[in-house]
Amino acid sequence: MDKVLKIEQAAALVTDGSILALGGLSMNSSPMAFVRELIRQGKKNLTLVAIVNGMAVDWLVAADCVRRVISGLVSFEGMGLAPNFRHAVESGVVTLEEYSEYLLIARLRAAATNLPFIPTKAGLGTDVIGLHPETTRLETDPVTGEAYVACTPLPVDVAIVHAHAADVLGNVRVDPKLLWMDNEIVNAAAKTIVTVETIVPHSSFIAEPHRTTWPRFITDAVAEVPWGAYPTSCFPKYGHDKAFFSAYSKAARNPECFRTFWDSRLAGPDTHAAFLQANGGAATVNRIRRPTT
Amino acid sequence: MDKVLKIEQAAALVTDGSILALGGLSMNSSPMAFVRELIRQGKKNLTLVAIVNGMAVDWLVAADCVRRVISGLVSFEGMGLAPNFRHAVESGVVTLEEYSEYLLIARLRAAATNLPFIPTKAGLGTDVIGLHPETTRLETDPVTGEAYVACTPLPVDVAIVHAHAADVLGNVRVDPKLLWMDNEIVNAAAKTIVTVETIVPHSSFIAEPHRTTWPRFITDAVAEVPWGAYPTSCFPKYGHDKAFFSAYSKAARNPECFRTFWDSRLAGPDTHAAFLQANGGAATVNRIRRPTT
Amino acid sequence: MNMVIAGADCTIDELMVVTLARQFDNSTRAFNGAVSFIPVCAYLLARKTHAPELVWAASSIAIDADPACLGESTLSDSIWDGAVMLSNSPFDFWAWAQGMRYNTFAFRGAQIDRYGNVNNTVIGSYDEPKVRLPGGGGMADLGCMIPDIYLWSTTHSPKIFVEQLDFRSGIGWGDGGDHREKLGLPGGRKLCVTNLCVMDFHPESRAMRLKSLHPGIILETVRESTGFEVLLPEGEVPVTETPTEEELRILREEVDPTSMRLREFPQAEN
Amino acid sequence: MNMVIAGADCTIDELMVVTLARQFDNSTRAFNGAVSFIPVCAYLLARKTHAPELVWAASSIAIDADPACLGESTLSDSIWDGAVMLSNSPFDFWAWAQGMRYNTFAFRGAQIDRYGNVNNTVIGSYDEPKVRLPGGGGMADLGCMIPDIYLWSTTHSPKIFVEQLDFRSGIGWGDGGDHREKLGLPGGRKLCVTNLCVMDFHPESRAMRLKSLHPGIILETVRESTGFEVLLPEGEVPVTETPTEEELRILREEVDPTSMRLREFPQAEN
Repeated sequence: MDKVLKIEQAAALVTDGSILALGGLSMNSSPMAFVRELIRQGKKNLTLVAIVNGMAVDWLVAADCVRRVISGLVSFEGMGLAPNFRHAVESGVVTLEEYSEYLLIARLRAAATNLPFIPTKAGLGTDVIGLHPETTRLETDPVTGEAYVACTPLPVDVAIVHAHAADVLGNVRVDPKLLWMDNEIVNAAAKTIVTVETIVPHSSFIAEPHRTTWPRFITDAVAEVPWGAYPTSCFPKYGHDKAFFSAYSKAARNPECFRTFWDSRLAGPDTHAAFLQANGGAATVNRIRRPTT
Repeated sequence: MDKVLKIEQAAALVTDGSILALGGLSMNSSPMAFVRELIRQGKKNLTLVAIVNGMAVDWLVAADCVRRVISGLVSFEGMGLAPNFRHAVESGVVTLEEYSEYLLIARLRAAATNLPFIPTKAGLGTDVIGLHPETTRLETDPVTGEAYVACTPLPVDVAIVHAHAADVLGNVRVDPKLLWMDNEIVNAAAKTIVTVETIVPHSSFIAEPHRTTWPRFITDAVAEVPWGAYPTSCFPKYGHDKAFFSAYSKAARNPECFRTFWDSRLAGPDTHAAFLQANGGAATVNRIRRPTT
Repeated sequence: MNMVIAGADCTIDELMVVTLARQFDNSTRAFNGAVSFIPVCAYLLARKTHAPELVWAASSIAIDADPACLGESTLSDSIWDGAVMLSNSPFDFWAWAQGMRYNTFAFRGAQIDRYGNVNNTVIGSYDEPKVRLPGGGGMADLGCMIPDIYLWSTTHSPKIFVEQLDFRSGIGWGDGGDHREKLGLPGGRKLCVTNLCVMDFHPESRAMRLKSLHPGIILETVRESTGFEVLLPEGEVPVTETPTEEELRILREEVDPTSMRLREFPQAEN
Repeated sequence: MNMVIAGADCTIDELMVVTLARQFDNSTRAFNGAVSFIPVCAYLLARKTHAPELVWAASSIAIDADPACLGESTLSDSIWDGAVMLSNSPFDFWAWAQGMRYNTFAFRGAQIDRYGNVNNTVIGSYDEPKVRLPGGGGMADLGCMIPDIYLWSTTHSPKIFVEQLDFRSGIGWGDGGDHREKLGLPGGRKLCVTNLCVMDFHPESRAMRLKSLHPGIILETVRESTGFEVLLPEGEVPVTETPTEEELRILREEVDPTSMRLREFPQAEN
């Protein structure tokens, strides 16, 4: 079965109110082109699952697509807080369901493996487990008396991840290997949509079957979007675009500036290629491209 | 730190009475050269952890090195039962502590992650969990009422695995990637000894860091033994030697035949190279070598 | 080689493979363990006939493998050629099994009871066994995780189909009825294909029920070869549908040209 | 650039890096998270001076990385050059963290209390925060898993070193005394290095205790800059040992020639 869709078609598979898990970690490998398309299609009331994230969450919150964010951390690292996310949580427009990184991983694994809970020592003695005592339950092992946290399943409707290559059947390769936590959300998700830098012949998977990351039965749809993680990185092809992060943060200090930035450099352009063009085009691509070694 | 030892030195690190976990699965990738050296050194009272195994366990049992076997399955697949293992368990000379494959994985993961238990639905409704109610405890989730099995930690003193390449520092590569469950025993073990087909320059790890399987801090000792998994396979370099399995099973039907086989073709030869020679040498190697594609 | 079945132009191994293959469709996502030539042939045959999208992970490792012929072990790389992915046993496989990304598996057993529970652990008492068998391996695990499980046996006899297992290595329908459901386990045994007949399970009691007799086999033979009372379907017992010429051709020429599947039959031992 | 410390021939960032680096030895197996230039410099410096076998996983991913200079993010591939292994975040990293294969980590925090507990979640009340901070990320996890954890702060002030955290994102010594032990957690906070001083923890109460004052810093300044009462060591408070010329040369020329570590200091913002 040919699973290749245009990104507009793939984004249309996401229905309002879905629980959507976003791949990548912090400034690395987020499915930004897909996120932009969700914004352009005006999705509403999404719940985002984003273990450690920044720009993707901030965009979706800014566009009013989001009701709830389930996360362990949202920031632009050394470049500061994620401004729209911060204000939306502070003002109560968006509900933050907050866990630590590993508590989220454990909840996703419980969902992925059909277990009532996964135990961990993560979170013991902190205020984090008290935030959600029903989903991160403090328990005691009856035999050893050891304390542990029982993390209940976090089911995901759709996982969106960005990868390097896929064939038309939906076999996917993260090149050179999967480093981030995308497997955790993919395994927990009812559906998985993958955006890739390039569609390659099926034969290239047969030639190097040890390098395949997800087989076709994990993947529900594939969309080809070169530079599709921009402005986050896609190691080893390109790094994140620091200039975009800076300009975005600066614009966010003033609503009018942000509106202009949003229309001209973010949500306005009607394709991902046009979006890249609006952010410097070839010059930007050359700046973020990693040297091949 | 240079971690390269001769296989005799590496085997000397295993003390009598240790809990020893053997890598590989069934007829694939067992550390047979190392096992043969343990036999030659006359180890005693070992506890073997072998998730799914055959020949390695049978050898060690035949040599009277073993007091207890912790396993999910020991056989020669379609070539029949493991004869010495079978008789030693039937006669009570060796204690079998039996689990299913996943119950063992869960116990190893509990040890590897310092948790009082790992939950699973594996084993529910079978007689397997009743065999060891203290280590595979039947429990009920207090919230959902779901039954689960709580698998307690299975600590391992030494894990022995066979891989394709290592550098002198103990960085290890399984080529083209780790397929079997060696990671489970390595993560649960206090010490890990790796036998490899070849020692390669450190620079080859830096050239392809995504292909490294274990970093140096996982590895305690490395010994170079080409064809070190023989007569089991080492994909993709060579397959298992069906002729050896057949001859071994046939010899085991008669104690005298087995003694001759043992002395001449198994425990007698004083090096792994001599062992290969005693089993056909170059002709055997050519028969089991996989075609390179 | 097995004897040709009168009126079917095929041998019993071929009839078993084809019967099993017809159970699968494009939603089947299967894998296999050791000494599983019959189901491996069935997955490949289904994929080459009516279910081109069927997923089969050779040895639970090599996804979409397409070997030119089968090797002597179904748990080794001899059947991995042409795979699209070599997947990792603990992380990929067990996550996908628990998550029902894989939904189909097939078991044999040294003993099978009326509810499709299986024993591969001991004959006799556990502590003083008459025969110490290999052990259940993943039987106890997969029986709890995979919803669609098939049974097969190449030697339908009262020694295998027993009233009472000596040890329950893997759960089928458990004690019958809603036992699996009460344990929170998905699915259950679907079908049992033997060298004599095909059996399914009664939808309520979950006891084994004759579904069809292979050509030339009479009910009495099944009864005598089964250690428990086999339920009968309503009306006349049908004869197992025989393979088409095309199915036989593909099985013989493309799936298993070296007839490795005969290794599962006593007379083929060498 | 930071001002040169009188009598030490180095700047405060250099003193902090060197002080931290001297804590590590060949048994240190460390990794780092976001915005962690000071500890990253310290791991590299230790490896290039007295602890050649120290393990450092850049961004928790790139083991034994040896970058020619540091990039602008410590959580990206800009510091992965020369790595011997790119390890997988969920399987490798979290298994090794829980198994104490990694034993060393360093935290900053928007707030730190006397027991070395940290807050990076909110300032103000959780439900109606004055400032919504990024979130604890792995703080709650690693504080429970990794035995040797170091704290650092480039801006020692009463706003950071507080009497009471607004939220405990990560556990240090918890409520003090044997709280960690009672929770079954390994190790605990080792040391806190700031721009004013070095503090350790009292072996029984586990409260923060002054260990040394940086050159030119007086006790009163530390007291005024700390929101809780800092315990004092017995006898006179020593002055923090200053870097050797060789340490400074290696830090400046080999570890961080582009001075990315200054990004952690307010005046270095650009």
